[in-house]
Amino acid sequence: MLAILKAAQVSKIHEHGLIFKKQRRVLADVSLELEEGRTIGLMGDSGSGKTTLGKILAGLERPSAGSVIFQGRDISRLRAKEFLEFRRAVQMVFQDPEGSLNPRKSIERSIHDVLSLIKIPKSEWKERTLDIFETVGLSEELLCRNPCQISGGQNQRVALARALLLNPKVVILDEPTSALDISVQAQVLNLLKNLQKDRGLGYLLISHQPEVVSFMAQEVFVLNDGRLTKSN
Amino acid sequence: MSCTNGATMTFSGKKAIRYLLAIILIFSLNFAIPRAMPGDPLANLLGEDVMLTEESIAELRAKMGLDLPLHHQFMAYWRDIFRFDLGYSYHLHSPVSAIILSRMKWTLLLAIPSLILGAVLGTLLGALAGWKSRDAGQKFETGLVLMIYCTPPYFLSLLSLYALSFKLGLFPLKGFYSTGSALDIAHHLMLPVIVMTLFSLSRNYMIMRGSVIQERGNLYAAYARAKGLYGEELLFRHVFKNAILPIITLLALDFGFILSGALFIEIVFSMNGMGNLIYDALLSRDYPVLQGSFLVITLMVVSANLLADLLYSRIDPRVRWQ
Amino acid sequence: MSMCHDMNAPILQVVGLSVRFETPLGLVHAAEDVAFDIHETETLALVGETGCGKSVVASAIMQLLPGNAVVDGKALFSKMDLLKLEEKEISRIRGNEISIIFQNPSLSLNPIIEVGEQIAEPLQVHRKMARRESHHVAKGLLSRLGLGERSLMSMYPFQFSGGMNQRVMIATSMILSPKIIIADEPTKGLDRALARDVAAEICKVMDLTGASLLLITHDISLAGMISDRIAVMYCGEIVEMGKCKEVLGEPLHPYTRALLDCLPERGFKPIPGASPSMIHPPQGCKFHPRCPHKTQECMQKQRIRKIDGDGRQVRCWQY
Amino acid sequence: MRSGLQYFAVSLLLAFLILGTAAQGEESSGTTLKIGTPNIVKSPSLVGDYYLGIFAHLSNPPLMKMTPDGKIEGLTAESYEVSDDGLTWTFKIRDGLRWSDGENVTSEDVKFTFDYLAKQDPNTAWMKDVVSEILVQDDSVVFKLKKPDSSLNLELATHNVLPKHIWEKVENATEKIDEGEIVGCGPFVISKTDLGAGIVYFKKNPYWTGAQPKIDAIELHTFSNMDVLSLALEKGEVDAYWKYAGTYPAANVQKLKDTGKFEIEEKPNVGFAMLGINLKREPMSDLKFREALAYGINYEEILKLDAQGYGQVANRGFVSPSMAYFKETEQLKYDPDQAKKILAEAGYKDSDGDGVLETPQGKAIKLTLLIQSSYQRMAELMVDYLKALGMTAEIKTVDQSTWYTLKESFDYDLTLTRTTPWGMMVYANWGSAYFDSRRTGQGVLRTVDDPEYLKLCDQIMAATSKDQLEEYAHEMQDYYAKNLPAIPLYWGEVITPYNKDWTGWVSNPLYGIYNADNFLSVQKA
Amino acid sequence: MAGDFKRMASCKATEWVKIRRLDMRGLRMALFGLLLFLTIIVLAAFSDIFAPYDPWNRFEPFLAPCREHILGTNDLGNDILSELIYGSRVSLIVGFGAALMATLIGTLIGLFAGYFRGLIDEMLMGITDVFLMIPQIPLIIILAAFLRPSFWLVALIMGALWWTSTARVVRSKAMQIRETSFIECSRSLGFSHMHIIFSDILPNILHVIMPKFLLTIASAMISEASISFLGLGDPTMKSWGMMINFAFTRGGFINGYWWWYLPPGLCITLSVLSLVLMGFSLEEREEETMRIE
Repeated sequence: MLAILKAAQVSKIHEHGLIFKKQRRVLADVSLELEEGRTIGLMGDSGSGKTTLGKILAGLERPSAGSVIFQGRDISRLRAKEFLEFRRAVQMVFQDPEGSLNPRKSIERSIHDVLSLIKIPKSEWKERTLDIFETVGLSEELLCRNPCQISGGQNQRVALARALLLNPKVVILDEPTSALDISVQAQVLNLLKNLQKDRGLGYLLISHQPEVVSFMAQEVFVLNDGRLTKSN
Repeated sequence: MSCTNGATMTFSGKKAIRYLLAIILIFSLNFAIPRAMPGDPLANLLGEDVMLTEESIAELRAKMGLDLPLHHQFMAYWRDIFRFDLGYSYHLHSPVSAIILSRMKWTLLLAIPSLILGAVLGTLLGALAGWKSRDAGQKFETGLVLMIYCTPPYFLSLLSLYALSFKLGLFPLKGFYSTGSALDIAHHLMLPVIVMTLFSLSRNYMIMRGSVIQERGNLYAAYARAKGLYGEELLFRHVFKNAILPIITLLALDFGFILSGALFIEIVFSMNGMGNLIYDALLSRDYPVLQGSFLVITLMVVSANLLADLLYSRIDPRVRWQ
Repeated sequence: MSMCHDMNAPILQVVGLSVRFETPLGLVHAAEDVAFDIHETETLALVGETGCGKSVVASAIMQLLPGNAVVDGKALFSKMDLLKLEEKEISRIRGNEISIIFQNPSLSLNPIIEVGEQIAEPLQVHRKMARRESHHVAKGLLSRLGLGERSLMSMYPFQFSGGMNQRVMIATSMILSPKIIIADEPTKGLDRALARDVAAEICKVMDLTGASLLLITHDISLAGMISDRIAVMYCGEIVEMGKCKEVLGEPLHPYTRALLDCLPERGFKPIPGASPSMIHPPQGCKFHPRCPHKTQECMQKQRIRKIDGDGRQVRCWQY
Repeated sequence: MRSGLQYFAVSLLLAFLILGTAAQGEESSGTTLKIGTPNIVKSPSLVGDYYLGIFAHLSNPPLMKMTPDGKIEGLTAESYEVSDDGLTWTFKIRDGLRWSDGENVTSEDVKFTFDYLAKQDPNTAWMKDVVSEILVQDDSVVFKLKKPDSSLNLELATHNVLPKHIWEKVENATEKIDEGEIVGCGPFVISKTDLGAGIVYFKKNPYWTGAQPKIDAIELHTFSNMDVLSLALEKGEVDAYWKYAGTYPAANVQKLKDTGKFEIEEKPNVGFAMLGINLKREPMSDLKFREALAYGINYEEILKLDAQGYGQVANRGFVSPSMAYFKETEQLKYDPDQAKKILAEAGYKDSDGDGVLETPQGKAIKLTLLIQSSYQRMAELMVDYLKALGMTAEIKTVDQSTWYTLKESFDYDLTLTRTTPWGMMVYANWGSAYFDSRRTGQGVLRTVDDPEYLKLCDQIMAATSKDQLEEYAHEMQDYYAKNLPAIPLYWGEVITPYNKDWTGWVSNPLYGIYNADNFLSVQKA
Repeated sequence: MAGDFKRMASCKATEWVKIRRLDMRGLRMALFGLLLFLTIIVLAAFSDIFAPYDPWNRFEPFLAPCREHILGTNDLGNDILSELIYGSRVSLIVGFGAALMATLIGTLIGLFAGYFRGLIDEMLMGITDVFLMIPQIPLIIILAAFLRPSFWLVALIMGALWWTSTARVVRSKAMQIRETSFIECSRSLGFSHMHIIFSDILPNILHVIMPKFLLTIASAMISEASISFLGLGDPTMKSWGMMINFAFTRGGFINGYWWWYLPPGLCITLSVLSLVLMGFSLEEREEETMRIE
């Protein structure tokens, strides 16, 4: 199968200071390929650059060297419209479940914001919302609540629902369950597995829990000191 | 904010650049503002009921360099600043630097004790008030301080002047001194210092109170409590030091504010300090004095800020080590 | 510890502890009818998921709850009811006879005070020791813990990693050789390897001081590793308690069983449904809406069933 | 700990209080007359500072002085003569005068003073235009004039005489700062100028040979706050009040009277508040319009509100009765109906019905009333009166220097301002300094360029006989009454309160109680 | 980071309480302030109804309080109660004008600096530092002196100078919020910068801006009164500071006409108090909820 998203010799150097710059290498020549319907696990100690790699792949950060290839094209060369397509096709879900949603907006508004972003006519909003809620296994009554009034697992599901509204091909999961209780972790992991089956999503699963990675991923990589190695 | 390896150089270098920039900009502003004012500066060289001929006007204008183009004046302005020459006040018939020097010491005599007293009493009482914010007595005290906080300084000065100096005759009516002896000066300064102390106390009190209320909710405070500290011991061993951090920066900024407060207090108590100097200069449009005063006050505020930064980094290791 | 105690006389006895919080949305039932004993040198683990009230129990014992908490019940410690003590009296016990380790080491330490001073502080507060002397003692303790090699004393919490700070907290908690140490989620947010290190550290401290440990954690495997007995909490109640091996080996309560099934080694089998609201908890057994074996009785009433003399008990109608 | 802190705070405050109240000022020995004044000395520069210059009339007496009945007599000069053509003035210097450092006062000193000041002091610069030469003849000084100036003697009552041996070394007179003793030749000399304390100290001139003063020292206490000055009077911290060309605020008088400790001297003020009119603009250039204005102002009310009734409604002849050769002209009258009638007759109508009158040319009358902030209250009244006549007026409040600038560029319609005694008397006298368009200066309006008026001014300047002067003076007052170049709002009074502990006060129309005669006669009761 | 700091700090005792606890005690003070402030606003808005007389009408001057004139009359015979009621307008307009402008500028600068970071942040904060170090009151007095008589300008100058503390607070909050994952989520979803700043960040810092806004109104009101007291205010407007100024320059103080200078002084204090009460209790309440959330 063809890789949808590729990291080609990506390096990242963090710079500090405005005048007297200090440099720190976070990633060095990392190459990685993501395909539809497959999960790649990414492990590593804290501070090994896992999240940075995820953000680079999601287009949220720029690599210092190397490139991110989306459907065969370097994303830094994409025109605005094509970049938007890439942006929608590659979504990211973050670790912190309670911080994933704007605390001042009701769940409904958070969903509606995304619907208006992808220019869905207002008349279809309700239908779409209920649809996606069913997909991620949430009940309608949560809609009028605020993020602080629902549990961490539910927050994570809403975040996932928002990402799914854009019909992504690849979802980068940054420690999606490490802040959740084990019972909720089990729920979310199973949900992710089902979604992959139904929608053919490609996952990059970033986690430090080997059990989680081995449960989800077909292929596991380990980041160590900015360098990527394949794990057995 | 994890730039732990951004060296100390970066931090102080950035600060230094900011301060330098601030000084340059404020000094330039200082040049521009008086010149943007309407009214011929020359008219202010003379008193009331003076009748002048055209020639002497032109003569004086040339003498003051006012016939030069603006950019020449600007260059001259900077040249003079580097020579610590703040110009000559034709109104007060003295070099501005000499005038300011003679006035500033009095204003500082008023401002610095007030600033220190206000800071010490304000933070201590404010910390206690924040620590026991639910206590009825503290609430009453906070209400009292709040009233002072909300009263314009000049109104407070006027009322206290009226009640304490005139009605009760406890303090002299005006000035920094009459005979000039130390006791006499202390007597004259007493009431203004008290008023200004109250005024700066009320500000520090409210800030410190809020700061303590905020800090006491932090986990380290709960942990300190779990270690067996309680009451004021907990406040002064742990919370106070953390809560005072925002005050330090504010104190420095307040320094400019205190000097401004001194302006009103000096006017009410008829004290010949910087405040009255600025006020008089303003009414008579004495540009050199206005400019010079601004310059000096700005320098003082900037150095107070610098001092606060140093102090801050002494107290907060997080700044020192970054 | 040289004190001579009957092994059966518990050092801390919690009876009928319930904690409620008054909030604008209603009364939150954070803990209800919690009862357990801790014996000398014993480790009891309080295990449960987020929001089950396990930390509230620890805070309640130490009187560290916020002002809107209403606490009922008893916590007997050397013939005193800790819950009824005045702030001044309990503060003599805190850190001295019972010390606590918080879950956020980096935030629990005062960011602008040297670590050494913070470790030595209990000596100054409780023993009125001079600064210099207390630092000396602290330094000695650190080297006994194997942390003496670095100039740790004069460093600040932000210069350390979370694991290092956790060690500082552990050192602080043991400096006065307390009778009980409460560890509230000591490994939360730490990497697995680090978590194991910290756990080992705690065990070492227990050996050194002979203190009893109340371990509060969501990490079942950690609890299994270091505790003698285990109590599983669900929605403010202890649903099952007993010897560690027995509870984990043959869980009785359906919740304990479901929870163990969620573990990675058992294949992430999820429990259906979500934790109930703490404001309007279900009638009867609080697990019944999610329980596959629920009966009519479960929906109305609860029952605590003691299984044998060893203190094994379960809150379920099945037994 | 907490209560300890609070004790600490309270005791700190108490300590301050006790320390403060214990430190009452020490008494100085001898009898010291303390005069409170709102005239602030800004700089210890004898030549440069306006008010210190006036205060120094005591230490460096001018050639001339004004007597209590308004005549000009010799002070440092014993006597003077004027030639028939009015171009040569000879002043004989008094014998036996000595500077406070022991040197004799000579005619050389006088000649030096005026040669020097004409060059150095903007206030004396007018001499360059008037005086062609100053000569010394034995003990006399001779002023040769370029053109006649009948008010030269008055001018010379305002300029201090300086010791040559001190000032000839001073390159720049206005920049000479001296906070210590200043060498003078009056009965008292300035011993210290303490701006910090706001006190100018005078001590006796040890070489003074004239009549001995009955007091040992004088202190001038300056107050920037009038209320504090009033309080100081009441508390007995100062013995008398003095303000150059001004009065004690009428609103504060009753309070002083109630104490029973004060003698309140009330004298007609030569200077007064007036409504200045920009004659160069429509419709103010129309005499009919000015007539109407004059009838539209409620003088009684202004007198009551602004001066608590201390004064009288002025006449159309402008100058006050206390001036020489006063002529009784018609009194100003408040008659709004008359005012409206005059306006209507002169063609000022509200033709578009918006409630605002239009000029005969059809322009709506919207006036700008230019004032400095101290005239705010009077301006509010004025706007009200104008409104009653059917005109709109906008108050434009500016600071002093802006007022000068706008006044100089005639950028106003009406203004409220004040004349001073000196200003009324100087130049061609009778207020001419304020109106003659050929004059310049900060307080002057210079709005009149009517040749008739200008000629009158020249004639007065050249007049040599008293009869001539009286005739011109009456002519000038008639001119004012007829043409109304400005409207006096009321003739006020100079209220001077002084403590009954002191007697023997002497005052003159020019400087009130601040004159050498007074300080020689005043004594502790 | 401070935000996470507090959030995590709260986890300990309250990990299970997912609702905001409202501090009713603080709110009671805020409510009192609000009531007081509303009263003043109503008085200002309907001055013509509440004032017994036209404040420009002249009666007998220097009347002591009596039945016809509850607070007596001033030197011109204006009814002081009516002046007082009309005077609230100037104070309020200046206060609101200045605070609106300051808050607007401060919020925008703070948001952009905090969100974009880097060079923009450095520049904006550099400017803020400069403004922070300008001795403001003297500058305001000077500018007020030559730009008078419009009090609108006074408000504008204050607004142009007083945004700094708002900017700093907003910036630090924006920086905290920027680091939370919902902002990353929004970016990942493809929302524009402007949408993120104004729809995601701004609502989350409104609770910080609001008390700042109220406190800025309060200090603007004090400054207006101070400037008027110096005689540099708008003399054609009846304002409280102007009333005190007249009372003190026209013998009200010396003659003990307390009804002339005390009421405007008290009015200033009370209206500032009302704002400060609201401001401080909102700020403090904010800290309380931070702890609980």
